[in-house]
Amino acid sequence: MDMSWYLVLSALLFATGAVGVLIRRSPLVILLCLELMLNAGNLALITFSRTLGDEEGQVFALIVMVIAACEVVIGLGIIVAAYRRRIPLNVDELRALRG
Amino acid sequence: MKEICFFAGAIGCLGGAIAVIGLRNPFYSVLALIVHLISLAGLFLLLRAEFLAAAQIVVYAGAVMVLYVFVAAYVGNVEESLWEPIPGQRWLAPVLGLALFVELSIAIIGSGLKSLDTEGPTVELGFGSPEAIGRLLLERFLIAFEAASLLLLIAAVGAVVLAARRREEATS
Amino acid sequence: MDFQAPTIDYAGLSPVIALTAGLCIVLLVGLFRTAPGFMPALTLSVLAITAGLCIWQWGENESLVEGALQLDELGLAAALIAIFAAAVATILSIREPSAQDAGQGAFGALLLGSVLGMVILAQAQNLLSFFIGLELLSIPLYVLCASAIRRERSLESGLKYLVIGSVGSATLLYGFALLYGATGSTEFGAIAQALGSGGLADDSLVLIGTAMICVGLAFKLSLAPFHQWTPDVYQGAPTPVTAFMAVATKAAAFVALVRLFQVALGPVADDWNTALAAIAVISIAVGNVGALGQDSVKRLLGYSGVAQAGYMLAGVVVATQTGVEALVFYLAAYCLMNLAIFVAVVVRERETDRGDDISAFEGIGRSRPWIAWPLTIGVLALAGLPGTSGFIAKLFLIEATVEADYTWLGVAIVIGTMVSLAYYLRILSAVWIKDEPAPAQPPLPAIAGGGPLARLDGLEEGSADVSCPKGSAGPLGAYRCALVVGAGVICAAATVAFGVYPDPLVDWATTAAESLAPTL
Amino acid sequence: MIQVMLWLPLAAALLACLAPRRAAGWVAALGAAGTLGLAIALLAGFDSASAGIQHAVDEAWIPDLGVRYSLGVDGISIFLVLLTSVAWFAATTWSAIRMPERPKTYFLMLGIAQTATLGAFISQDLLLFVLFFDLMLIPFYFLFGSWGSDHPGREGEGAIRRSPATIKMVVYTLVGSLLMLAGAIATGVIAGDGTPVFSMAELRADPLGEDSQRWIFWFFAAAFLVKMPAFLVHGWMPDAYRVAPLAVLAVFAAVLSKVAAYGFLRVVLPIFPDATIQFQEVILVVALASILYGSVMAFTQTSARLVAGYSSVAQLGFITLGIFALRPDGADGAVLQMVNHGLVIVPLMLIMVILAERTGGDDITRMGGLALRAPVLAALFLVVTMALLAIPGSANFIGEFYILNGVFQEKIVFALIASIAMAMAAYYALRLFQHAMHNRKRDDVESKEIGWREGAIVGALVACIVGLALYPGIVLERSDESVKDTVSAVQEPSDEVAARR
Repeated sequence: MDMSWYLVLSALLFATGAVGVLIRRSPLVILLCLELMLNAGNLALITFSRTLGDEEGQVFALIVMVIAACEVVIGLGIIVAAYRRRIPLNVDELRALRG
Repeated sequence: MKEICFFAGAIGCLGGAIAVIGLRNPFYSVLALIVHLISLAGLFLLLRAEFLAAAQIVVYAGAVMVLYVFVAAYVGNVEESLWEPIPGQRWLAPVLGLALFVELSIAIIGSGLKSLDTEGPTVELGFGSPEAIGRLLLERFLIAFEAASLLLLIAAVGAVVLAARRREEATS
Repeated sequence: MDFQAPTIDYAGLSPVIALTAGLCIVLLVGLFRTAPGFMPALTLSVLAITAGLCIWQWGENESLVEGALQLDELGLAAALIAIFAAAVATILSIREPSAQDAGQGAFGALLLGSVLGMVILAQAQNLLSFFIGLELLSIPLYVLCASAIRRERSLESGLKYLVIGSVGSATLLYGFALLYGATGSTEFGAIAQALGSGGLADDSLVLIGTAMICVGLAFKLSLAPFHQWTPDVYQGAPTPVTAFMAVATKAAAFVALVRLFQVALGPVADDWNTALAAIAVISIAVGNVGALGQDSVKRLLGYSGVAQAGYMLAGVVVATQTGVEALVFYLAAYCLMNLAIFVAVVVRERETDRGDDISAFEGIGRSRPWIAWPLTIGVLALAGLPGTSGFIAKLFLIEATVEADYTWLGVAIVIGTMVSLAYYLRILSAVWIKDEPAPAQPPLPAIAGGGPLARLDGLEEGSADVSCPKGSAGPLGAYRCALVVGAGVICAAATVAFGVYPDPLVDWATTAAESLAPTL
Repeated sequence: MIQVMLWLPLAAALLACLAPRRAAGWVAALGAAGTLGLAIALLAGFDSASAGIQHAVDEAWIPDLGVRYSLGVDGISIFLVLLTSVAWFAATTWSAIRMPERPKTYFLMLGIAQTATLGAFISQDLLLFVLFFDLMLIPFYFLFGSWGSDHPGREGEGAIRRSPATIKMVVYTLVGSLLMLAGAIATGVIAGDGTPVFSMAELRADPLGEDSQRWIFWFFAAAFLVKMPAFLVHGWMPDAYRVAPLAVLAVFAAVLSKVAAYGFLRVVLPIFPDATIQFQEVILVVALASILYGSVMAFTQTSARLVAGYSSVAQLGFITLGIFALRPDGADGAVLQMVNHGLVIVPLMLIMVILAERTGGDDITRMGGLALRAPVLAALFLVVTMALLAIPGSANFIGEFYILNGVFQEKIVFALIASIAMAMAAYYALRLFQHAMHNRKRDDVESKEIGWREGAIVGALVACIVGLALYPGIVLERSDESVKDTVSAVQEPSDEVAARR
């Protein structure tokens, strides 16, 4: 398999994630879409790591996994905190802040 | 053989991703993401990143997704309304996404890098093994490794801050 | 196992180590019940030690831990700015409801974590440290923004910041991946070498990768058109956090940006400087126009922050020594003047029930000179009027743009400044011209007539008390208020001092900028 | 000495903040008096035969940016420095007598304003000039805003509120100033080789290329025309004049507009000579329009403040006309006229304070009948009015004569039209005086003689006017060399142009 295939796949995943962030309104799903975008980045990193034959990209991807996990934890924490306070978390309804 | 594996992985991966953004029930979206993650781990294996594939399954698909499932269950799987506040956003977003994809594809296909059109160089046996990764982490990327562990600590503190039940709340 | 531990220069790494250790100590001590005011004092002392170590290492120039970080004056300058901002934020957070909710220990730990991220980011010399530094900076900030969990807006702002910040991170990551793929390395030096030697400069991977890096960083730096989150998050977050975020994030991220673009992407400068110039102009336009109609001072500062980021970006675009000097100078000046304003916002937020609305400031010129003067000086400096460091900073920037044949960018800065007068003056006119609304406050002591320098007849009679809400009067109250107001006064005094005698700060900025000299 | 003079007002004002409330005003007044003394000493030590900069101070300020702390006076600025000191001394003492509310901040602002204005007149570095020019405005923003009063406005229009009026003023003038800042930086960078050069002397010796001059000229001209204010960019003036506190307005009207005119002489003519010649007629047209518009507006206004305001527009038009005649006699007249006009405006405004207090407003149709009961006040007012209308024998007459003479030789049409405006000046000045003093006294008007302390201030100012009328040479002799030197930059090429035709 040419490496380009993997990269095109990762581009496709990235674009899918970006579309998801734009069209979905549930914060939970938006977090999932962020995962998609980060995973796309990871796939690209690992592909390049394979292409270049060095493992730096893999280490980078590993660190990104940690980061993604941390973002998820915080994001879910906020969602749960909001749910407990009965705050509707439909991202478009977060318009109390719009001026 | 490799081709078949790749396409199987790619279809699982992409199908999962599209299902994540396409399904209206957040709970199903979470399940779709699990499919996506497992397929992705398969692709990682094809790319000779064994350790990462394992980490992906154990940490991600295992631990993190469990968190998601719990939260989805806790918050309740409220169906999302189809009503859209900004008219046209629904079709505008895919257009933007398509543009992004085309742009990235141009970058990839238009690149003059020869190595992209090969299957990659032959690498020795230990490539992507826990040992190799671990050595890099402790030698060249020590700072990143330490910072990542600190980041986990901070995320834990953050979660505690966000989740802590206040006195007033407990009484009310 | 032939494991080779990297050589670590502990002296050079000491600021990072001190922050890490301090973070853990603050976190642990925070678990115990301590006297009120102890935790902030502990946090402050950690910051002070770190600042001391930074100053100790000033002048060193070396690569740390296998090229992960670069110890030089530029990084240390950003670190010092971030530490100063964190110190002021800590002072402001005493008795702040959100900090109480979170627990002062956790609040301090998160703040220190963010500062640590900034220090790493500002010194990062490879893509991996850069990315992890950026995340270490952002993730605590997401939590801090959401930390006033009793307020709906705070949670919203935290979530919004998280979502948009993560989109920015993901874009940046993808850009990094492409850059890594094209050049085969994550180290800035090696990337520059790869870009400089081969015919890579025009390769589509590099071009698109650079573009995605620009976009990702633009999200983080709140540059238009990726700025939409800024006013919302500024308004929703607890004010001490907003103050810290507005100032320190900019300093660290701009220094990292300039290092990434000059060192790693220097050979392809022609690819990015037009794009960055366009972003700068759009930010100046969008920020200034957006700020015009705002009634909330925090939102207004959010938009003005977008515009100011646009000005600062001009210093990166020109890619000259003077440009980087101007940028560092501007960052330091911006830190001082913004903090002076935020002190006033915090005080008024606690005193009145009008929050950060512009009407909360009406008439304070008469009744609260100790808050009104720092606020006024800060606003005048933001508007770039002479006699303040804001003027010198703009002067520096415009000179850098004209020198580098970007005169049109200089003119854009000037036009932006003109527009900005309209909204900055609204604040001043509320402070000095409008009368204080009738009800609310009890009559004030004689200090009402005092000028800014009426120190002698002001202080004993309780200028500190005057600026305090009733509720917190107590032994700590007066002391705390003196601290809060004092922070504002110091920032404002420094703003004026550097406006009249800018030499020390100019020298400082020059030294910092010289550490990039080989690549400029 | 020049440094002490520059910083003394600010130092005194800071000292006033530390002084007890009652004494604050007097401390500031003492500072103003000291400044005046130093200014007179400067004049005494002035060598009138030299055209160059005297009492020069030159030190590095921000070496990296090429900005120098460079001060000095020449035959033009020395009189404007003197005018500034006189005006501020009068206004500060006046305010000290009347004791505004929150006096400390008030006098601090007044002190900053004086230092900034003096700085603009004596700085010999282009950027330092711009800095002081911008700084000048800030204290006036606060003075107008905080100590001014909302004006009821004319019938049919709403009240004029302080806040928007002052914002309008600041935005208008700062827009100009910021353009000037950009222009100044561009000048320095283009002229410098590596490090920018802002020294006026060096810039003069080695002017920019014609293309650069052309656009930078307009950046500077915009700033100065707005500040004057000239016709079309005077929009901030009516509102700001109506809300301003009168004692402050006195110095504002007397001195700040002169900084703009001075800027033309000091910066534009020598540093951008080619562009000056090229755009001479455009500026002359603007000046003429200001004269006509100002005069016409001045005799239709009922607000005494606006009569003064619009007459200033006209007078500044005259001064600009004189400067842009680009001849020594025109510029000589312009310098004299700057001093004259400043000296006239201050007592006029102060008298206006008294009249406003007696009649409860600045509407001249409501004034009247003070001449009989308050002869001293009336007499002082008369002298001021006569000077304003440039009656033959007054220094203003000599100034206007010089200006017209200069313009006559250069552009005869402009001179003819401008002389019509002189007649108009007579009309509005007399109208103001007549309404205020003669007419029948209204019942609610309290006609009382001027108090001795106020009388002393106004009297001293009037004495200056009379003195200058008797011996205008005191200005002309000393400024002549510098003026010739300044104008010479634009003269030779101008003659060449004429010769080519």
